[in-house]
Amino acid sequence: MRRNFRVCTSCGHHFKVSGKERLDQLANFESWNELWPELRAADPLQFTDLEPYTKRVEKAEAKGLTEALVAGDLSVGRQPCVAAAMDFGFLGGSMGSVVGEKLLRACDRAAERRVPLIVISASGGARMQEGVLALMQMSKTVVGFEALHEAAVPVISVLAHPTTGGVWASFAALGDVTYAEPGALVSFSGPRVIEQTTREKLAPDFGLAETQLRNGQVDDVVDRRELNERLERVMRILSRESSPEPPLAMQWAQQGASRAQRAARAVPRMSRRIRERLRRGEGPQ
Amino acid sequence: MRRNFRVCTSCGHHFKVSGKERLDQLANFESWNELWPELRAADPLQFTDLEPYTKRVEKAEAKGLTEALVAGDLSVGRQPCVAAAMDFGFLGGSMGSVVGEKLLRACDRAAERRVPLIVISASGGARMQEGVLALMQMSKTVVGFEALHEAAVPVISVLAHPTTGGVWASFAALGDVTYAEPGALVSFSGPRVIEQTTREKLAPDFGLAETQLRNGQVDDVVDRRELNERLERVMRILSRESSPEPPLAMQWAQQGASRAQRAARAVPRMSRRIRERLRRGEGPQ
Amino acid sequence: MSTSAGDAMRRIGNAITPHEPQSTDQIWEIVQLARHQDRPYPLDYIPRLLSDFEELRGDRLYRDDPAIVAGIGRYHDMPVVVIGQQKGRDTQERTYRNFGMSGPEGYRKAMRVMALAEKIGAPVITLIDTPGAFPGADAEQRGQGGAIATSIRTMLRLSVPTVAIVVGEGSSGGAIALGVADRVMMLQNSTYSVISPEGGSAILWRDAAKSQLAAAAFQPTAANCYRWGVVDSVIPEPDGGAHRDHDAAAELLDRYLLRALTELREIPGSERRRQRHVRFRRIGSYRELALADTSAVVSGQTKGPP
Amino acid sequence: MSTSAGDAMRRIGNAITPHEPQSTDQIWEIVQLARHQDRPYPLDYIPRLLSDFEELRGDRLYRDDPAIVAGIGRYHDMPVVVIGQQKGRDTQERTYRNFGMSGPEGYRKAMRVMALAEKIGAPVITLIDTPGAFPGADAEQRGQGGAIATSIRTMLRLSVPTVAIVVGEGSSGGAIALGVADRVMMLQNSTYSVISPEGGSAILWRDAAKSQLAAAAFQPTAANCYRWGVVDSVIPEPDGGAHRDHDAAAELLDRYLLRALTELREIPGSERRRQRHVRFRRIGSYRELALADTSAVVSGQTKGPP
Ligand SMILES: [Zn+2]
Ligand SMILES: [Zn+2]
Repeated sequence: MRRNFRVCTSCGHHFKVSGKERLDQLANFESWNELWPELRAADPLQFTDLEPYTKRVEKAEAKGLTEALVAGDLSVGRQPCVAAAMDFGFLGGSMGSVVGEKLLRACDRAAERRVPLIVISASGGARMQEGVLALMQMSKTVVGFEALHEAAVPVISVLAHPTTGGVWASFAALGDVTYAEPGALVSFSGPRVIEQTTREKLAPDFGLAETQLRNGQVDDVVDRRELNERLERVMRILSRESSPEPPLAMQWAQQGASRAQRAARAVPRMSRRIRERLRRGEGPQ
Repeated sequence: MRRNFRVCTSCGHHFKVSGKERLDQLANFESWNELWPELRAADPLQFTDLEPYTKRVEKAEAKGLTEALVAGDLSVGRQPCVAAAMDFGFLGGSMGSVVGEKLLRACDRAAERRVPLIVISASGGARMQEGVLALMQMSKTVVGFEALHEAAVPVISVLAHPTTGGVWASFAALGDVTYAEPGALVSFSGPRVIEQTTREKLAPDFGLAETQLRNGQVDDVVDRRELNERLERVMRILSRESSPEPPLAMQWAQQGASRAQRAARAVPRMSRRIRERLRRGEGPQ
Repeated sequence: MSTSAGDAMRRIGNAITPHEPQSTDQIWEIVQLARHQDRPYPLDYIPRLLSDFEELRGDRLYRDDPAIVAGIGRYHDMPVVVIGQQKGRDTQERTYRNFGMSGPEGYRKAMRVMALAEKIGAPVITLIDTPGAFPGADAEQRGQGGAIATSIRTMLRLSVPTVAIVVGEGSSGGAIALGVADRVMMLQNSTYSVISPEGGSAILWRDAAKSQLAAAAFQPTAANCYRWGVVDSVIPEPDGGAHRDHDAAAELLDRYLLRALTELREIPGSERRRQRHVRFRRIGSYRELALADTSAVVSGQTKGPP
Repeated sequence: MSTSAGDAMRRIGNAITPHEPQSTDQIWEIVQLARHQDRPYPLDYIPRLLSDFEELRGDRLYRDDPAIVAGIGRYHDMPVVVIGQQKGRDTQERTYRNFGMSGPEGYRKAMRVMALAEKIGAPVITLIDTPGAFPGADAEQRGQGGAIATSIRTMLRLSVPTVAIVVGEGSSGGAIALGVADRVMMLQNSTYSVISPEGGSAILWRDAAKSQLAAAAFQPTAANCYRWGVVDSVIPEPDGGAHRDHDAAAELLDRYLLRALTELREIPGSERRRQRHVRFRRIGSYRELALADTSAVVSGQTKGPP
């Protein structure tokens, strides 16, 4: 299972993956360094619902999870990047102050290192136990994405099951490239809330990745087993030029002779002057 | 009829208005100067369909019309502006090179004078007799609107019946504020073309101003008899401050005493320190 | 920028004492006041604040969303853009305005009007009052999440002065979508929260009837939001609540708004935007363990601005 | 910038002789070649031009429109954004791609991808091949006109290098929506026109069967568009037309495109944008009468660039 990226070999179902294992997958199970594991949830509201917030956090931490977002430096194939993955196992992947702060730092780090940022989301939304401070992580994470915008550093957003609420309504929707995993629910409001509010039965494919692709909300639905390849390609495409200006002129010169002859052969109708220019490898204009 | 803005007094039907009469209306029948009447259609394609293009232009000019767009300097109420109105009577208000050039000049003039531009559209679209050069007036007029954008000068687009084709798909859709006249057809493709292509019968209210308001495409449907008032208000709102900075400070000082006392009376619960600050007219913070 | 109580105490001149006692009853009373049906809505403030107003409609994409009112107006001789969430007062208007719950078209209308503000250099004023963005299948289909996200982004990118004021109920992503401003203020009896009390109680207590309990847990009051650094000012209301005297409420709001805009206009656009980014970067409350020994809490205090 | 024939003659090095004779038959042949079902479409050029390509889908608003293909790719070691109108080769693909007739969503997808280009500083390459924007009631409802208009505006605002290439049929607003670039080129046997011959004949001759006549009247050929200053270069095609040899066609296109991008990258972004605006300002052909006597033609020549 682990080596098959937690995708069922028989039906292709995508099972949930923890944050750390996500980064293992991205790093192709090579080692990577976790960033900012020292950031931990506080309890600014001294919040208790059916259970105290601190208790919930302790339980989650006891499972060996640091928080609902794990960040690290790694390489996907040959492309170095900063990666962050949400962990649904930590309070439903909810976005509280730690998620916001870590993601902001990840953005700043990617901007500074000038490497792409990859974020894999899996979240029920804002962490209610942090009240309005959780809501404010929506704007905080978008500020992080804006830092990437200003630094011209690409960000790729990957939506795993489920990407909902304040996560989908903030950074997760703002990738330069956005992929969703097969069958992932991608929605701002939850299906139950929608059915209760509108008293309408939702279609079985409501909000699924495949539906959101048709709705123009994501670039593609990508099988997890092919994700690394796709991410690597996107990063390779968007990477800076290996050498800004020379290649063009060089290619021009190098290709001049052979290409020009092929082109000239292909275009007997073009004017003699042009044909001669092409033959001399001077280019058409 | 003329004094009633060519709106039927009994049913409110908006009849077509020529370009010049449009500017008469905007100027409240005061005098105004026509701009660039010397620009006239050429015949770059030496175009003939059922009739030569030059013949069509001659006939239209014989009616006393200069071109499908008339521009002038005028004031709507107390608000000076540059105004341009299309004339459906001139080859169906079609946009050829003269319309493009005149509108571009009108944009530049408004930008330079720093007064708003008002454009009233009534057009079947690009002027086919000028071929691809007519198509290029779409980009040309948008360049004009961009000059207004860079100069921070507002442009108000008024859509009269009909505003279709390349006019609706270029500048007419890009007003900072966009009004449509009651019953005006606002559509890129003509209803007949749509019915022929899709083999569907269109709804009777297809593309009408009222429908396009629901569709979010225009800000309001405005009766022609109220148009001047609305335009004047918009221009008044968007005009530069009469004196950039002082009024705020002055108002603050002037209003200090009386307003502060009313506020303090209204807010007995506020802290004593604040109440005292307000009483002294110092403002709350 | 969640701050310690002491920090908040040091901010002088704010009308609300940071440590007003807030019992469950008191919080619930504020929740009720924030939603009072006679409470002034944006369309009540607008004619009182502006000498001229022209409503602008439609997102230029799909439809006009009446849950958000947007337009241009003249405020103390300045052109301004005002965007407000409008719940509707009577049943008919509430239905028309969908109880102030906007679809993506509402946020997209807001962004379109913000672009006009940016063009003409007019400040943007948002008036927040919504139980949340509309939870509907069609809203999701047309990108409710992306609409909120891009609205946040648009507000971060503006170079004109921006002020957001929570005038009633500011719940959920539907509120923050219009809340990312240079100055964020709350009316004394308004609320600002991650979710409505009803929504929160249904999810956390699995019982929609526990909304008072939820409200007490969320503590969505202006005093708390000020204490946490979520809002910069609390605007006092007339005695008994803004619904008692719309004129006086508007006058108080006017005073704070004018002061804020006067200050903001002194700052160059790029610097104002930078400060706005810094402001929203700082908000949050977390612990930072010692690097070597992740089990020891080094700093229990919340992170915040100096 | 409609120019006199002499002016065009003076431009050297263009593959097409400005005065190639163009009879009705010859024009109709070009119209047929431009629409030849084996003619290379964007998805034929893309793998030949780019070493990597990743398609991006959806407008983030309503849906994905397959009539326009958009994506990022690696072109001569540069990241580029490519946007192309894709007609579809067989019946099934044509239906899927709506014959290259885009709804507003197609143009909005294009704009979204242009925003990515602007962020990362990548040139934008558009490949134009459409009978026009889709004429449908639903497209109108969702703002077909505004989508085209804002696409034109977006292309005018970009600061990255932009090249538009008419590879097949460039008809109507659907074509210019993607045509407002620093350099505009046409393939030798492509067409660029205000409307398709069929559309034009139905309207002007009131007879859809008069399309050959309409084509002859519109003269939508590369030679004419070059003569009128609508396009900057005409890209030669392999003997007999691009459909005969996709590889050779792509290689010729590559040569012109690379040269254009190489030149454009030397110009600072703001200057490039200024020049782009100037370029599109100049296009048109009109007379200017004497001011005093509006009946006398002073200048019969068309206006154009120096
Ligand atoms: Zn299985
Ligand atoms: Zn009548």
